[in-house]
Amino acid sequence: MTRLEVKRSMLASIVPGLASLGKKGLAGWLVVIGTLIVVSIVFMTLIAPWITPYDPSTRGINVGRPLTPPNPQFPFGTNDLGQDMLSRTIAGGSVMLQVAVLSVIICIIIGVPLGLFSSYVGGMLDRTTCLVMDSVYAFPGLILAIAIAATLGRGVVNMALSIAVVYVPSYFRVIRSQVLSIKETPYVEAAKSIGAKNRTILFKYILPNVVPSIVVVATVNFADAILTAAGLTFIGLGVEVDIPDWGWDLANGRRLLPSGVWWVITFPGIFIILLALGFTLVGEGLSELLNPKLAER
Amino acid sequence: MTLRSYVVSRILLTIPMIFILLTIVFIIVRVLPGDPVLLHFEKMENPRAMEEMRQKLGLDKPIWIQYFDYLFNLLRGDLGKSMQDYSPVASQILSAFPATLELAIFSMIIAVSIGIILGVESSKSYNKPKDHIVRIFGIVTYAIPVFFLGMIFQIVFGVGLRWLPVGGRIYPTMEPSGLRIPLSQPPGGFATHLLLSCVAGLVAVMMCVVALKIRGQKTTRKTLGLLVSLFLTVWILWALAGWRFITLGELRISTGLYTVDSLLEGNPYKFVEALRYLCLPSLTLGLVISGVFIRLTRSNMLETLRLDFVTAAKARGLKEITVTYGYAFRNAFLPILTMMGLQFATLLAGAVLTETTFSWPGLGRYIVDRINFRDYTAIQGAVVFYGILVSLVSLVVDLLYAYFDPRIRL
Amino acid sequence: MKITKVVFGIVIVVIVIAAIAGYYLLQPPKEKEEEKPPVEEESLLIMGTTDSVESCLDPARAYDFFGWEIIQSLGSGLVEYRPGATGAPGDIVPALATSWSVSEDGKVWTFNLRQGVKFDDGTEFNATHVKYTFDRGISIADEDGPFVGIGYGDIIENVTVVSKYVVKFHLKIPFSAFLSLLACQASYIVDPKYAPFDAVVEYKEGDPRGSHPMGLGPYVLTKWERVAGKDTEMRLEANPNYWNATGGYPKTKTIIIKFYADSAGLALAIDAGEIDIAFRQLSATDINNLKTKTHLKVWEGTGAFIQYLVLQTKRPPFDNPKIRQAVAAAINRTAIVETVFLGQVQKLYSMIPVGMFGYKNAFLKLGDPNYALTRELLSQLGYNENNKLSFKLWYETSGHYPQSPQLAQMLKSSLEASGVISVELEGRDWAAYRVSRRNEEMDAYILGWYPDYIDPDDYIYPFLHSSGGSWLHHNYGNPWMDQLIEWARGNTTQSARENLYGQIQDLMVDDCPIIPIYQGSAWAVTKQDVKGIYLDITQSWRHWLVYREK
Amino acid sequence: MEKQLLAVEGLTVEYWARRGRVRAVDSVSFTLDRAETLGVVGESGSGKSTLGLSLIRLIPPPGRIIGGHLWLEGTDLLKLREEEMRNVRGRKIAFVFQDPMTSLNPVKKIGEHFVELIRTHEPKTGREEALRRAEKLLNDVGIQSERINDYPHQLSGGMRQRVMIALSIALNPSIVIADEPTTALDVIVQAKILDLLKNVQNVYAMALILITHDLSIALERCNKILVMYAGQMVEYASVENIYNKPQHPYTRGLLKSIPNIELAEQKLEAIPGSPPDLLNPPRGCRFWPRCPSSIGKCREREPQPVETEPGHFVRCFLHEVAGNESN
Repeated sequence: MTRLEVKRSMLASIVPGLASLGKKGLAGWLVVIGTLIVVSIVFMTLIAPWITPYDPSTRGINVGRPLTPPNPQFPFGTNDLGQDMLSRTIAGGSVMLQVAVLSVIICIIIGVPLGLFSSYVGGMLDRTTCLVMDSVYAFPGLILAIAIAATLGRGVVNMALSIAVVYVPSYFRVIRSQVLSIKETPYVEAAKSIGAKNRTILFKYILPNVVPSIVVVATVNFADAILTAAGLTFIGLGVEVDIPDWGWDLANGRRLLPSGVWWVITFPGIFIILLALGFTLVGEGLSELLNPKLAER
Repeated sequence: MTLRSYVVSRILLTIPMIFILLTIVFIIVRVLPGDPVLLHFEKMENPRAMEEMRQKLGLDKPIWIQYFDYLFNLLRGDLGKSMQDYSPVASQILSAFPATLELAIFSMIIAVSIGIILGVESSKSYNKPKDHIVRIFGIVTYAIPVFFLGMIFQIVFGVGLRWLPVGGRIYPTMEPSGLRIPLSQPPGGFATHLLLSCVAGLVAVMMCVVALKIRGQKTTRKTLGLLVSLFLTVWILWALAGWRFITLGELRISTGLYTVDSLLEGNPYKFVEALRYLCLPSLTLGLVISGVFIRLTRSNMLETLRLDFVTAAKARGLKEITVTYGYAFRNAFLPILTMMGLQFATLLAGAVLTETTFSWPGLGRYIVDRINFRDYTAIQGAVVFYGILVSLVSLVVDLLYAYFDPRIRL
Repeated sequence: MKITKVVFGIVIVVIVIAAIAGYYLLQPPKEKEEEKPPVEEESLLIMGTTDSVESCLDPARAYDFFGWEIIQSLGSGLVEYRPGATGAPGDIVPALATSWSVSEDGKVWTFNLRQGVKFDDGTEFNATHVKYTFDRGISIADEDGPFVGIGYGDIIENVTVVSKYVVKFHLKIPFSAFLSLLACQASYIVDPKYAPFDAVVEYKEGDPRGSHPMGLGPYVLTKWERVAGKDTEMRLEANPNYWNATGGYPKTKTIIIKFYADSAGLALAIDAGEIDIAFRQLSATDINNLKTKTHLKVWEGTGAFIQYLVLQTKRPPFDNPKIRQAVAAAINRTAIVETVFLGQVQKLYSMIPVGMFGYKNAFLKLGDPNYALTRELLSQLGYNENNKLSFKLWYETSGHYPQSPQLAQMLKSSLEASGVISVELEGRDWAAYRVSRRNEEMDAYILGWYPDYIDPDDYIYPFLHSSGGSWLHHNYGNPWMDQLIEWARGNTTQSARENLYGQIQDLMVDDCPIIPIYQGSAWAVTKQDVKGIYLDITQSWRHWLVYREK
Repeated sequence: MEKQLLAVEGLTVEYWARRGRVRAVDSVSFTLDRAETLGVVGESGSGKSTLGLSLIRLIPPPGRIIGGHLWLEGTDLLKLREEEMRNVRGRKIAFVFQDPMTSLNPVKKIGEHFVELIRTHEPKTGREEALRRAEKLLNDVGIQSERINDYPHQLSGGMRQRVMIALSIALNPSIVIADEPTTALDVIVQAKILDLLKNVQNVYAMALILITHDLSIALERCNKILVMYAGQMVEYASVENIYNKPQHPYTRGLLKSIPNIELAEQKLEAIPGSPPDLLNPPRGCRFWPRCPSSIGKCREREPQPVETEPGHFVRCFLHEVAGNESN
């Protein structure tokens, strides 16, 4: 593969032309649908302050009668404090998204350079890093996240940090295996033979090749981060209760569900599932598109 | 590499892994927050009590001495003391662990069965509607938060249909400890019991059939079948003959796994009860994990189904089930086995949420309780326990891999 | 192949037959069951709760609702409240004492004890046990315990054994609620064999008997599983030595208590019929929902449970009573009662619950809410819309009190509606919450109170008296307040006490260290056939009266 | 007993790929007599392997047989239910695959393969008996019977192909289809395997369909030869006719590319160009772009097979005059 081809394949995988993707069968459709879901949820969350019919925070308490079932005035009903569930659902994604984005960024900042250098340099450093990463990787993710979140305390940044620690090894592993195989390809060998600097090889030859894998891992990681964040919130390690958050609404809705109040848990629940689903679909589709072994026979 | 040297090197590799893990946990819980005692108390308002706690927990020593104490204590099986009441964490963990283990084992069985059956079906009808439906099913179950699914099951099967209990491990009068009480009518209708015991029996038989199919050996087939029927007959006869002596009082604990203990006691009624209580939690957890196995089985099956020996087997007119399971699946099985080891960790993590949802008194609930108590030494102990457990499971899985793969076996 | 098929066929048939046969055989034979004694005698009730014993089951330290609930079943006091008590003088009935008299000045009480009563281990009960109990409690003086909280040492001078079955209490003050005090669980008699004089009895793993010092109650504790401060299972079984065993008590032989992680789990379990009784904590929505179920019965108690907001008076911002009043004026009780508790509780303007003598709606004069007053008070201190009074409001998150997170959000919302207050919420699990309270790290925190004894004193002394209120760690002390309280509790004339309590409540509004919010009651949900539930003013759950109707 | 064993009529196989349909086998017809050897010759991608697999209805999806008949002893195999077809495979028609390295189940012992095969088709046979038969079969193909307890990876490629042959003859089928049975093997082993095939064919009196890209092998060992190009049969005749009077330009090209020891001076000629993309086959005759003797109408119409003399079929306009030009 020449560098140009690499770039082209990168473009094809990262910037999915929706129409052309649709022709690539199920995998393409997965990416298209997943992207649509994610983009619309992110967009909804971003413009939430302007589109929520009522204040989703504690200032919006008692805008309606508590526990009103969905009706024209409150399409998603109200919760036990008379807050409009539609507004809370629209605004409630911000915590999850912030946590997810932040944790993915942290993961990339730590995991990618670590993976690149460790595997490129090799030797003792690589072996040690590998062992450490494998140890963390084998660990039950949520439990480690719980332990870290418990020591750090509540809040968005702390949640993101504790999730990031858990997922750094996934990046490391993927990048490492990629680098090891790319290192042996003829064009890297060729670059070495004409005396290219290590830095050049690393950033101009190897990095562009691992980007697609990073994208796949990151999308899958998004879904995991969201589910882990929901789990942390469920056991009380989320953000404070007065911030509108799907995680808290889910935990609160769980309390109300036995009383037949299905709408408080359902709508935020659907959105968490949708968001996680969106990312999973994109990840699944991308990995299949980038791994053409099974794409078409 | 011979099997022996592989085993030895794999075991030796586990030691540094556990060591690194212990260090990471120590850093996260002890070093990063600075002073867990300070964290426990939030503010420096009660220096006397804090000093007392430091002394009792040995946290007044320099950090590196604490580290060596921690490692040394671990060697003796000491996971530290609880900040709450200075009780030993290890014994608490060991008493809570069987519940989690039982849940994990059953969830794993459910997840793997669903994953394998659906994954194989999906791969056989590659790119057809059935395949798409299965794949989407796998993705959706993966995206559902455990507690959301659990709650829906509780509402539907517990409150709505009243088929299955929504919380706990066994009917309260059967909860084990040292004493017996007279029985009142336990819950559950005739249909449920009949259904469940039949299903349990069928599952056992099916498992034997599949095992034999995979091994495909004639002599063992006969003996195994006879063994199974012998075991079941003996168990049932024993239970029936001794039913008058069976107490439906407390379960005698020998392993802590209620299903196993009830069998050891020869008490089918308790076994059914334990199964009933296991149903919803393990189904919830199993479903959520199953997505991974579906995906894995499917992709591995797609690869093996294209291999020559599968076509060759078909060309020899072997039965489809033999080709699918004895040929394609048996060769796709090893990566799945590895994944089982890795997913065991995910499963333990998912169990934290499941246990809270179903009031299941296991390690997950213990760790959540400890967090609420800000009991950092106990959290550390529990996390270390999880870490060692996971390392050992992956060791066992790797050894099993070596055992199952004839190419490594020699 | 064929043989295997046959073998498997046999196995399946055997399983099916065995399942059917096993089911019929294992069902207790119908005829035999009718020969058994009546169900009340042989019965079992399963109770579910989200509670947990807080520290231990020793009356010298235990001071939590659930601990007292269990203590009440394991032990007995000299006197007790009649089931269905309303707080009237005739409600106190003999228990271990059969009769009593009081001296003219109200300072010496003489009790004649019931004879022939035995502890569960067979030790005969006599007057020395009474003396031992009170001497022990007062001398241990556990700082978190009721002996300090209620101030036994300030009330009781000493206890003397007159004869084997006569005991005399000499009081420091003519304490008007003394009989009530003796009926509370802190005054339950302990067995010296299990209760060392100078140490509190703590939970001992695998030794339920050694984990509590009682032994005169309707039940014995046969199982108490607890993992590092959280109960996992408890079992009570009838005590054959109970002094009222001949009267047919306890009505239910065995009571198993199951512990649920949260109110949702509890509500599901009672709805699914897995437990017979659900008691504490179910949320208001659960109650409303369960009321509609025909297979369940919802029991509402008399409202003597109160919740209130405590302010840390030792440091800014709440070292200034003006600020405390400003906060009090910004609380919208209507919204709390109607929204958070769906009208199941009532607004409270005093520490003394409505309906008890001495009650005065003192806090109403600060408004409900009166934001104008809040703004005015705060503007005097330089707070306004741009420079808001900001503080952290703490609440517990583990379901120790009903709907704490909702209450906290509602309080935040109503305080912030004043426009000059900004509130940050901070939730803690109950265990951590208590630690935080003890460490005095919280500026404003929500707590609740169940009565120890039925007297206004129990709602005043533990909160506003400088020594009685030390458990709250709010550092409030006003000598004049102390004086008023001591006069009120040491007076036996009803009208004089009423007058004094009026003054106390007015002074409380002026100082405003604690802001009452609402008063509610305990709710229980049971299956339809569960009878004998009395949720009276004592708020206590009497296990021994509950039974399943045939 | 009828002489004719198998008659294939107009067998057509299509692959339904996402980008369109590919006709991998286009109305191929031939017959096979008992104990006869038919060689199917063609370049890779000519559809010869697909033809082989379609004879036992094992085309991998998305391929499917869309037309024709497969008469085996008077039964049309294409009309059988899948379960009946399964009984045909292995018992009536056996298959030897190209790559012996991957054709055996790596997790099963050699003996297990035999036991499975025999007991599937003859359920009454005991395990021990099946193993005994396996040992004998292995002996027949020149493998020591102790090898029965080995795993496939313990055997060399040639040995594995012997095992495959032993497996194929285990149930004494009437036809063995060998798809490039020697391509993956060393040259020395190749001849031995082919000899072995010939040998067992004689001993067991089977018909053999030998699929190969090597015309010389086919000429050496077959009675009849079917030459395929781009999914179509281009020539079908007896060995003598193919060798002595090849009629299709493609066959002639193939013959010219065979090295011949006797003719030391021979100039080897390769056929120029490469086979067409079956997704867009050329209009008209599929061979014309490479054909040295193509004429005008080759580009216009597709030629149909004609019988130039009894048993000699060719698909070329050059020979249409000789046959009936009715279509």
